[in-house]
Amino acid sequence: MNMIQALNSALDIALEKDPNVVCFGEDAGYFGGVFRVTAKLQEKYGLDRVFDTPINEGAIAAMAIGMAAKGLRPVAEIQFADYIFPAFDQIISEMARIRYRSAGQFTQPIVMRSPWGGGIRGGQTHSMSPEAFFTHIPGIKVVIPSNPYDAKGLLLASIESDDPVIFFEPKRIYNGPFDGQADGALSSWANHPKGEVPEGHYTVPLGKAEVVREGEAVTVITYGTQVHVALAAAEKSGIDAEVIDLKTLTPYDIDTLAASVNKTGRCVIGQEAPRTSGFAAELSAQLQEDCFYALEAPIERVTGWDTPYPHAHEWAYFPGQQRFINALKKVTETA
Amino acid sequence: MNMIQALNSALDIALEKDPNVVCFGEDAGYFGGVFRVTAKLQEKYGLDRVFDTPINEGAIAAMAIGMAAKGLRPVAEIQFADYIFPAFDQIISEMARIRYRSAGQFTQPIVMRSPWGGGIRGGQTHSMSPEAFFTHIPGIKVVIPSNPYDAKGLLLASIESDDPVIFFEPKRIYNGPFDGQADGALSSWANHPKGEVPEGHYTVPLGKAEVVREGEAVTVITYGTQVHVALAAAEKSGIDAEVIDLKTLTPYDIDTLAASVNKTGRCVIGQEAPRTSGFAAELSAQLQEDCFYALEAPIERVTGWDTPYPHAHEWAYFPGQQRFINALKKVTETA
Amino acid sequence: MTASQPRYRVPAPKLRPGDAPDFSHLDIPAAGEAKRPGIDAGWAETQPLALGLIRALDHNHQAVGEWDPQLQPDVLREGLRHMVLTRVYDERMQKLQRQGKMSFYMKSTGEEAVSVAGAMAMRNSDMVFPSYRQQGILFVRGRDIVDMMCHCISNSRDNLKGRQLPVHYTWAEGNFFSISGNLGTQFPQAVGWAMGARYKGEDQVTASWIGDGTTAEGDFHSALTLASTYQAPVIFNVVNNQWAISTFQGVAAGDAPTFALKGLGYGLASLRVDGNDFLAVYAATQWAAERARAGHGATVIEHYTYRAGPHSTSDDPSGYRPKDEFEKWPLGDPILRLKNHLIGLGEWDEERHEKLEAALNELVVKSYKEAESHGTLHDGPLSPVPSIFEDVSADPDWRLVRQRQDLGV
Amino acid sequence: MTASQPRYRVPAPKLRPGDAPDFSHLDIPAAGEAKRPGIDAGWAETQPLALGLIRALDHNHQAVGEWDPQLQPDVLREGLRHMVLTRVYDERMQKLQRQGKMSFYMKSTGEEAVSVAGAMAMRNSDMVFPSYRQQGILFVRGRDIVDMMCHCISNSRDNLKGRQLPVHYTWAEGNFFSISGNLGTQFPQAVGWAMGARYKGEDQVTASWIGDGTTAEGDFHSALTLASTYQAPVIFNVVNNQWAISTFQGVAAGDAPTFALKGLGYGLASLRVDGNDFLAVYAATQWAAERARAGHGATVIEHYTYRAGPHSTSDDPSGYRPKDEFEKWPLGDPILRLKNHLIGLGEWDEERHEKLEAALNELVVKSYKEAESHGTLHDGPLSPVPSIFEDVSADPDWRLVRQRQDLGV
Ligand SMILES: Cc1ncc(C[n+]2csc(CCOP(=O)(O)OP(=O)(O)O)c2C)c(N)n1
Ligand SMILES: Cc1ncc(C[n+]2csc(CCOP(=O)(O)OP(=O)(O)O)c2C)c(N)n1
Ligand SMILES: [Mg+2]
Ligand SMILES: [Mg+2]
Repeated sequence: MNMIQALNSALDIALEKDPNVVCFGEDAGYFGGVFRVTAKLQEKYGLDRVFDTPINEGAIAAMAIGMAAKGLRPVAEIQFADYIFPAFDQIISEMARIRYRSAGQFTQPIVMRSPWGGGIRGGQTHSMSPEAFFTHIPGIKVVIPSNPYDAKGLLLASIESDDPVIFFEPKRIYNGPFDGQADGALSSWANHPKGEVPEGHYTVPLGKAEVVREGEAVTVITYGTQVHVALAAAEKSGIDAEVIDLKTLTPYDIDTLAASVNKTGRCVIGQEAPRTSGFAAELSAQLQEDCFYALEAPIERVTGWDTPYPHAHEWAYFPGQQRFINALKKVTETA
Repeated sequence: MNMIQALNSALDIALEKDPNVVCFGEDAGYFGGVFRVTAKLQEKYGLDRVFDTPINEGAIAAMAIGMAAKGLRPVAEIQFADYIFPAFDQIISEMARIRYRSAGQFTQPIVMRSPWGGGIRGGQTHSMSPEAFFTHIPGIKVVIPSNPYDAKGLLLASIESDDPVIFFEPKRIYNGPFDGQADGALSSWANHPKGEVPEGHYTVPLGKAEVVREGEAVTVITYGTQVHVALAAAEKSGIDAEVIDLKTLTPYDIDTLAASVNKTGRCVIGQEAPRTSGFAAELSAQLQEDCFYALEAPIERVTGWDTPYPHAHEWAYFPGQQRFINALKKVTETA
Repeated sequence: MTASQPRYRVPAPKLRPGDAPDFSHLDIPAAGEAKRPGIDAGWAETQPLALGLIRALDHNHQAVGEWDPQLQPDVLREGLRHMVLTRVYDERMQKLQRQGKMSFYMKSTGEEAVSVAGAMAMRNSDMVFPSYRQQGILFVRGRDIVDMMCHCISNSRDNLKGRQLPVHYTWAEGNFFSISGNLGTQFPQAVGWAMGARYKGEDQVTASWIGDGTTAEGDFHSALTLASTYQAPVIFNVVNNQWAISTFQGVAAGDAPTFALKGLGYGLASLRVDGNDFLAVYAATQWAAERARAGHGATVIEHYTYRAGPHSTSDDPSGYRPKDEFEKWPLGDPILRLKNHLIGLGEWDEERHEKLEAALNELVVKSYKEAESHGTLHDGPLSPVPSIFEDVSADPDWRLVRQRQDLGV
Repeated sequence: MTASQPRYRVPAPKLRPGDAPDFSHLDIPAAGEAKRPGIDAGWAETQPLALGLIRALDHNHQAVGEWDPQLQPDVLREGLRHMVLTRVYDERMQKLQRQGKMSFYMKSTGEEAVSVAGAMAMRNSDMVFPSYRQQGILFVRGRDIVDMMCHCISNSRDNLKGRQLPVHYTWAEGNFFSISGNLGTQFPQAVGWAMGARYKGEDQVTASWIGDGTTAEGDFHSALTLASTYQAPVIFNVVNNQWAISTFQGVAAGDAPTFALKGLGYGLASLRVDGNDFLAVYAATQWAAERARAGHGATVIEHYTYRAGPHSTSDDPSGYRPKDEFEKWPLGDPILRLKNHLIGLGEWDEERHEKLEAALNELVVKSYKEAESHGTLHDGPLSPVPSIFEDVSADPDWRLVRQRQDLGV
């Protein structure tokens, strides 16, 4: 399966298994979503379980909040992550705090799904990676898969979670992995091990990272599209890098990260979002606290620039293989 | 002057000096704002230069955007920083990017002022420190003063800036400095050197931090209310700490910070906001990159918890002197 | 430069501090005039009601017209009791706040009919998403006063573990949602809840309350849009008490003659009612509840009232509006009006009223003594300190475990 | 579980792919019926217009009624030319996108009258905050076609330095604001601009355009609320082309019979016009512009039209609506209707029309050749790489200086 099919399969199973699951979003009903993630589900489960919403992301979040408090398990789609901000107040002020402020009398089992990230020539309003904002909100989990197998298992785990999850889907790799070479041939999930996705129900645990490439020289931590770029860069560089796919940003898997950094003594963290106050900053700050005495070089961040996402020069913004290779060289050559 | 008077004086001067300056916000007109920062200004400058708005923070931001594009210099008040989120989309998607996406054809000389931070028993919706969100937005400057003198000078500099500034005002210290001891006597700005504020026009430069206490043993970096807590902790601890008042968060004054950390080799960063992905993470990540070989101990973050801001147990959340002292001890005792 | 003719219109109230209150410019429709359409009426049929004013109690305190809900005397007495209790409670809590017993308080004085009659016209099994000025609902639904006070003084028995500002109640058992400090957010959430009730096959109706000033928030538009699209069984109450802290209603209303009119733009049935008329509020709410339960969708109800007290204990209205406006408010005091109606019916008298007030005062004083025995904000005991790390999510992750250790609790 | 009777109403269009187009359920008021009130009319006076449909061109293509703007033939020919050019340009750009010359494109086919007549009825000195489907405005205001194309193919002469998606034009000189990819945000911004114009003592009017689907966004409410409060000189155009990507207008409208009705809830004058009737759009816009300039405040104009093409080059409508609906659309094609009107007047003929089309086709082809000579997205030249670090703010701070070094440019 490609990632779209895997996500669709997860939603199909969740709708089948739990009558309280409902899916909605802009164009998510009859049409099945502009990326087809909810395709065929309205036909199968009915108008009131999979439906179109008015174009108002704040209303979508608020509707999910009310439904979840009542005992449903809404899975809401925001058409592009760039358009989640009209819902930001409902998410930070309400969804994230209702369990706390009601002392557990009301809970918020909600998943907000959204296509995320760049590399599709979408310009500044179809390319953003706004995950860092949500990692700063107590009460919210942030999940970002990097392949179809994880996408399905993490989405099912998120739907089954009793707390709100922001679930970002790297749209650049919906149809195939992407190593960051814009001019390279398009590859498909068909011939990728993580493209083998079981038909049935399974979950991938939240809060657990995965070492996707073992190595001794340096730890590379990243998530989403960048996992594939980092892997390619590791190969090309010839550096014995250990690559970790974070999968869940909050709460992040500190044990797996710290163990690796303590082993390698060097660390590179990748994110596509603008550099300042991106999630790589949190990981860097915490890892230098936990692994300070093991570190033999400064932790490097490979990130997008502190600019909006450009259109024509997308590839000058996108952190590609070369930028990872430069960082790998820098941290392994120093000291 | 106290900080309220200093801010009021800055607005008065800006309105007097530049006919394009307008001030508006909820209760900011006739009444002069719930914290009285715009007091008497409507009377003096007229209904159309200082006025009340409907209760819609997104509309306030959008109105400022349109006015600024037309050539005005709006200074908009958001009644509490906790209520800035309905304006988040207009700020991140529009205000921050209009210069960029129009290639400079339209600019956004806007100041969004807002009372910020806790320590006033305001509960989870009158206590937040949401600065980190805004530091992750390219095109936005974030400024947070810690005393009346800077408040006036920084506000005037912000109003005169040709780009959008988010200006957060630590409301806990509007009327006097606060050393973090909830039970301590209330002190006033009257007997504080930074409470001496010139009547006339002056600016404090954006992007410049200030060493407010010199020391050799460790660098403490913070902003707003926490500056006073950090200073008190330094005194109490007997540790020879250098304390830096950041003043501008983006762009932060890397030279001043790095110089100090290179000198002391140790660093503590304070923020009142929840820990994960707070602004202290960015500073820590960047400083360990720039000062790695000078560091003798991990950079420590003194922060709020990853919870909403509690009401009754506010002081168990608020990072007070003891938490700074613990951090100072920890970084100076290790290695 | 100095003040000049405003270059755009900035609405301002006619009267400011120092002026004598004057409401003579209002022309208020006579009680009993408004027609009561069927509960399946379309939006257009309700337009006269959205522009007019539904009133049942006339100037002689007689119930008149189609909107007289024809309630039994004991129901009226119950309503009177809840309203008096609400006022007594508010007065007491405000005093206690001034004495430093709690951090903050907000009265609903003058608006008691809005919450009490509204709640009584619904079923206790119906869901409410209130703002911070509908404590009357809790009395109608029989919440323990001691529990309410324990929340307000944030003590060891506060069911919210001291996490919320006073008056930001939550009471799931009573079908009373968690009150938010963020204005307007509850309005579209109420639609989601109402859809959830429908989804579960329940005939539960959901009501929410919002202030005149807050109708300007985007969430107001979200709520009415959702309700219109999905035909949700919701009652949208707009409490027009004419003030939003220091800002008069004209700043939110602009050129709209009423707030009820806004509902029509969404194709929703919309009513405007005398919010100080217990019978009118009851009848309008009953109409909207029946309509919602019958599957005809949502109703917007503007309650025209007046905020008699300060916005909150942090506010002093003498800085922005004339003194004693409430005394001059032509639609009077909801408690007095219902009291006089009952007296007119021969079902009540001054002596019984004094007795009632005395009894409720005593009840409130007694309740506070008990509440205080569970602690106060300043002297404690409070909910245990480690409880600040609970309920962030189902179980605390490693970050909160570490942070609790850092705090040493 | 399988599909069951929906438990709440979810609006759906009557017809889906495979169905034969059918608009027989619409009853469309005859041209010329609508009355034209004075420009100082209150909202209530406009209610019949918000619920009806302003039409000037009848079925014989004659101009009739009070809303006939009585334009000179040369003005009509100019309008025809702009509309034809808009369509020719759209067709060409869409083809070029399919050939990979640009990343994305959005046509305005079928909606040309909305932007062209709207712009012609305003002054070029008036400000516009368009959405991405009003390119017609640019032709009316005489923007160089080569410049428009250079933007769309993001080449070295793109005045936006390749930063924006195609069709997201900005042209300050032409009083044309920066088009946002975020829906609805421009609507309240337009009010701020309009207030700024008033503040500066100018008689400039500001207009914005928004889609039927986008009226659901909170920003729509923000805009109308601000305009009503401050009586701003704004024209709010709601382009009801009946589709929001795959979502039909009913999902945004709910029970509201028209989008114009929403404006009345704010006390704003509101009109509903046949958006494919050049004369009606012109007259309604002229009325609103005069009203705004005279200081009577804002107007909401719903343009009832039909999105003839796909939403964008990323969309295929055959997945959600019947084929050929546009051919069956009872209000026809705005270009054909104006053309036939001119022919009826004896001011135009088929031969001249063919000549016009040929000439404009040639112009577009020629212009594209020139545009391409300045580069294309794929083969370049583009704006220099370091330009991605410009205009983030007045001057780049140390972070961008470092980042540019990192990129090595
Ligand atoms: C989103 C948001 N913005 C601003 C505030 C600050 N605030 C609290 S109450 C209030 C006035 C509300 O007035 P209204 O809606 O009329 O309700 P009322 O207090 O009169 O019942 C304001 C501006 C807030 N709590 N939330
Ligand atoms: C805030 C936001 N949400 C969602 C989108 C994605 N989107 C782009 S166009 C569109 C449909 C808009 O429909 P309508 O408002 O009717 O305008 P039309 O395209 O018909 O002119 C959507 C949902 C967006 N661009 N911005
Ligand atoms: Mg009010
Ligand atoms: Mg549309």
